[in-house]
Amino acid sequence: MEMFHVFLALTLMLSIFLGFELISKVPATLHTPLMSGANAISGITIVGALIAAGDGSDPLARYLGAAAVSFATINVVGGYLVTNRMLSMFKKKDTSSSEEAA
Amino acid sequence: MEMFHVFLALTLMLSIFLGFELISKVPATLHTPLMSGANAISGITIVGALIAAGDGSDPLARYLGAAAVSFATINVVGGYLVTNRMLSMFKKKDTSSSEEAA
Amino acid sequence: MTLELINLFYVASAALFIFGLKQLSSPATAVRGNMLSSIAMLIAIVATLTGNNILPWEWIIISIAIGAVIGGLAAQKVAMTSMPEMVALFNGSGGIASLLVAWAALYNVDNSTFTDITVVLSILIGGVTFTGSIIAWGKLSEVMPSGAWVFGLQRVVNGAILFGIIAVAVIFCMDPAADSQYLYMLIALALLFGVMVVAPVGGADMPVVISLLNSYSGLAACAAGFAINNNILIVAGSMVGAAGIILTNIMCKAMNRSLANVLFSGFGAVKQATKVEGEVKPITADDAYLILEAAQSVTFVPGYGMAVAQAQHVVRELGELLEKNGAEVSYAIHPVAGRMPGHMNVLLAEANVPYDQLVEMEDINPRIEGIDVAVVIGANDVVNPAARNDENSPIYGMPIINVDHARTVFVLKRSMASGFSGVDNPLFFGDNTRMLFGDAKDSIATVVAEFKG
Amino acid sequence: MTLELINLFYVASAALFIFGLKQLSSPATAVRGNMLSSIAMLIAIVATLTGNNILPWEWIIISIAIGAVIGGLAAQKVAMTSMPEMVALFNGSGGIASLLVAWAALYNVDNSTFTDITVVLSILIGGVTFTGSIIAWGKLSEVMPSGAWVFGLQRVVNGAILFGIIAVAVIFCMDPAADSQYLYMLIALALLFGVMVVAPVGGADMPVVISLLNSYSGLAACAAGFAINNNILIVAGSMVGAAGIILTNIMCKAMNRSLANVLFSGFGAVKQATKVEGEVKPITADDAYLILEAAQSVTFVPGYGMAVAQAQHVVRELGELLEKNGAEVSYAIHPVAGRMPGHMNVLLAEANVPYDQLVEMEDINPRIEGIDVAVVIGANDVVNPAARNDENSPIYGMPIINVDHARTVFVLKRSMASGFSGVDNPLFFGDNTRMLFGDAKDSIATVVAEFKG
Ligand SMILES: NC(=O)c1ccc[n+]([C@@H]2O[C@H](COP(=O)([O-])OP(=O)(O)OC[C@H]3O[C@@H](n4cnc5c(N)ncnc54)[C@H](OP(=O)(O)O)[C@@H]3O)[C@@H](O)[C@H]2O)c1
Ligand SMILES: NC(=O)c1ccc[n+]([C@@H]2O[C@H](COP(=O)([O-])OP(=O)(O)OC[C@H]3O[C@@H](n4cnc5c(N)ncnc54)[C@H](OP(=O)(O)O)[C@@H]3O)[C@@H](O)[C@H]2O)c1
Repeated sequence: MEMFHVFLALTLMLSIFLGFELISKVPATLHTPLMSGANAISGITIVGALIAAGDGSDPLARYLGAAAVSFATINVVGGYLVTNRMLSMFKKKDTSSSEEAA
Repeated sequence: MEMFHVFLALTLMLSIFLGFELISKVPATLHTPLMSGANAISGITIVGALIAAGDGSDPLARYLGAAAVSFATINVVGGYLVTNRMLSMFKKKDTSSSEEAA
Repeated sequence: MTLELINLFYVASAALFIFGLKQLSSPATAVRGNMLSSIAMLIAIVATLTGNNILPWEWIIISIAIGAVIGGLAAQKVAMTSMPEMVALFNGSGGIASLLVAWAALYNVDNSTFTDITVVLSILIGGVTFTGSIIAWGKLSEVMPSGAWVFGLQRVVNGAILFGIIAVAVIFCMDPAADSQYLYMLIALALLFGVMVVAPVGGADMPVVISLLNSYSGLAACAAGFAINNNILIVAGSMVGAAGIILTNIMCKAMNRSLANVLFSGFGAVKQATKVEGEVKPITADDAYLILEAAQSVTFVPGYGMAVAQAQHVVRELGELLEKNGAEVSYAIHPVAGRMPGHMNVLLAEANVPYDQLVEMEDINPRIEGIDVAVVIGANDVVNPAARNDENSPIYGMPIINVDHARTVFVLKRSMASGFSGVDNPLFFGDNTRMLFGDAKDSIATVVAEFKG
Repeated sequence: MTLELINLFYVASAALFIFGLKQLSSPATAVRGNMLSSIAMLIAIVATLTGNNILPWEWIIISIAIGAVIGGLAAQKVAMTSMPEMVALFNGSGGIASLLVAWAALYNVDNSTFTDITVVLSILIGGVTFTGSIIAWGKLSEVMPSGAWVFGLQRVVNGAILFGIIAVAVIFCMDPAADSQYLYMLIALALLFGVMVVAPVGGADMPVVISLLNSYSGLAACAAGFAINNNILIVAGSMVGAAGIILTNIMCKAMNRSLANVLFSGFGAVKQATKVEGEVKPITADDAYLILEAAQSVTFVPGYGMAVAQAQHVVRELGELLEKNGAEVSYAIHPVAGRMPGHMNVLLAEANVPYDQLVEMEDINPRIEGIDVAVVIGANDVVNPAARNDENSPIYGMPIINVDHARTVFVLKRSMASGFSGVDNPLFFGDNTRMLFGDAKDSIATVVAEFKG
């Protein structure tokens, strides 16, 4: 075990606690967008894909990395867009709410 | 700037956010014990005192360190004890509450 | 950029992710929160791209383009009613991405045992998440049979797979190599295990599984972060992990079941509720109109049936007509109405119902006695009084919306069929209950037509 | 232990600190939370002691013994009414400890510029915290004159000091050495600045300053953490920093003043409230007893005067007698009643008043019309209706407990003197107000005696 592994562990510990505090404040109304938003954030592996595939010398590592980039991008792009689409639908009373009526 | 400075910055950032989330949940009833509890926790400099004074070769560093240890210990011991004393006074209805009556 | 500078940008990115999540705590700021979160992601990606050892540029552009097109199309095309399936698929793609990252990380020369262990973890979690999510998606979208897939030696087989995973993982860690046969075995076993774990869960319990897999996709990212010593993966992954676990927990609590019970046992088959008998009083849409017309306060209680009927738009229309007619209108939302947390809220938001008209279960129940008409739209389990009264009921103890305490209850559904839990509903036989049979959208549309004259 | 292992223990310690703070969110678990926090501290200290480069053992034992004796005695002897002073002193000792740590860190050979900057920060924050806290303690305990210390060229002088600090800091960082004369100048200037910043604040505003210094003592620990590359100092220091800032904020909000206003301007001197006139209706303790005896619901509203009179024990006794007599008794606590946040809660807890009888301002106000008698015990500003009605009042906009809306109000105080803010109180002239003059403890003791026989 090296020192930066300890740092990573500390980061993990703090992030988990912080995650729980933050997410438990999200109201029930927003739980579905929260799920798709979480999908988007889990696309952060794209960063890992760019690095891991670049570090290796082997061509297979590149194929793997490229595939990982694609998959992670699906999450990032799809996740943020669909979350945004959902969230934009949430409106307060008395905003212009009657145009879209069928 | 070295890599572990970045790690320290990350730790700081996460801890500050976490601190705000945690402390803002402390109810008004406990604000005085919170202050003395914070005093106790700020005694964590004792760790710094032990290390910083040990690292140096100069005797002055030792005097400084020893003084710092004393001051920080005041906070640790005094802070936790007085907080405990205060918190133990907080009782719910219907626990044995009438012995101490003057 | 130097590695230090890149990591400093990661710190900024992490802070933005956190701000973004903070703003998700209110519908008024949530859009901005999502925006901030996406900027955080952009910063992390751009900072990474400035590093030296990355994929060749052409590769990056092509792979990102592929992913962006798929993700973008999916996000635009998906119907709000199919969000559960979509989330399932996204979980899967997050999982496989982490698996691939960890695999690729093996090609780095200077791996320690610690790294190898995290690589194995990442492959396992990622693999299970991937196939598990696909099965969950299949069951939800009914591409696959949605029943629980149970067979005799299930426990034995699963135990064997688990044992195999551990054994292969240990052997691999002792002599790790990117082209080790044990690696391939490990990947295959992880993928298989994902199938085996999700298959025995009935399609109806999929939402809980999906939320759990949501959490796993975050944990997989965390593990990948350890494998390649990357902080931002750990921070962001933990947030996703926490989100999934909290939602799983909320669902289990609202169904009054343990997670183990959801994962390891079929539902309803075992327990037997007290048989319900009595007289059902149907009502026509015309008569329902007359009663609604006279009502001072109306609360709508939507459930899964509203999603099936796609009735949210006519419901909103009826709500507006009732308000114009002088009634007080609210929408009472049960935490597990529908098929995923917040399902009803999204549908109603889609139909332009303002979110301040939505009322949570805890807030409506204390004042439900004062409500003239509670209109139950395709909800069933979440308004089943047996959960309150019948100790023998499998859903006993599940908190419900007490519509039976309102002055009058209309129940809109197509038949006397039971809901998701397969349990009979004594509400339908209540004195103050009127059944309005038929597709919810049609029924409400008829009432709306009457109102309009 | 290796450095890695020590740091792993720090991670465990940090997690325990966090758990401890989480449990502070309810009085029921708070004792355990404080315990956990102290275990976290112990783990951090013991882990550090296993490192190689630490102080010689004899030194450690002696210095810890000295600190422990002082801290232990202080904790046992302090009266609950003197908690503000105690917290001020602890802030000071935390600040000086961080200053000394940073100073000692300069004797390490391999310091980078980054480290030097953090050393300077730690010295500055620690120094200001130290002398600032001593002044705050002096003013609160009235060892020093508690008025605002103002003189003509104050701004100029303070500006000059600040400029001096920056200049010396820059020069020092360019050629840092543990025995540099610039270091000594820096320390001296920091100590001086602490005095200069706190001296102009009136004794009455000290609680805000103390809370702010509480925050600074945490920030000083953070800065020391950066100076010696230590994570646990950063984590724990941030928590303390957050606590202080949140409490400062709460106080400012509850007083409807900005932090800048508290720090940079005397209070009350400038603005002029509408003059209050009217008839004061005094009452004797005997008559008060008759009214209380007939009351169905009584709420006590304690303020700073209860702390001065040390009346909490007789108040609790009266409360119990009223309950036996069939009345509903509650204690309404304003967020800034007394002289520090939560001050009244601690005093009442000391007198064994159960915490579930304490009611917050937001909860009592909506139902205060239904209260028969509101007994104001040495509170003044926090029940001043001018804050609600009189736009010219310096405390206009400060949220108050609306005792004037209760059926009858008793105000227990020694004279017609104004409270902390120096503002007249129209409540004393209200139709339903009766003034019970005299020391609060004596007055209540008389009523209690009547009740007993
Ligand atoms: N939301 C979540 O996160 C979540 C997660 C996991 C599990 N669950 C479970 O899902 C259930 C949700 O309860 P719920 O009350 O919303 O739904 P439900 O109990 O599944 O009942 C839905 C009802 O809608 C009716 N329906 C279906 N299509 C319809 C249509 N076109 N028009 C009118 N009615 C229609 C059905 O009756 P007919 O067939 O007679 O029309 C059915 O009884 C709970 O048991 C909950 O535990 C929810
Ligand atoms: N709690 C905090 O955190 C905090 C922080 C900073 C500032 N403050 C400020 O402090 C003030 C607190 O308001 P408050 O209503 O609690 O107190 P207050 O406005 O300071 O009034 C206290 C009253 O108690 C009376 N008193 C003093 N000794 C007494 C005795 N022995 N027996 C009976 N009465 C006695 C005094 O009148 P007599 O002299 O006529 O007896 C005085 O009017 C607010 O202005 C607040 O903004 C509070």
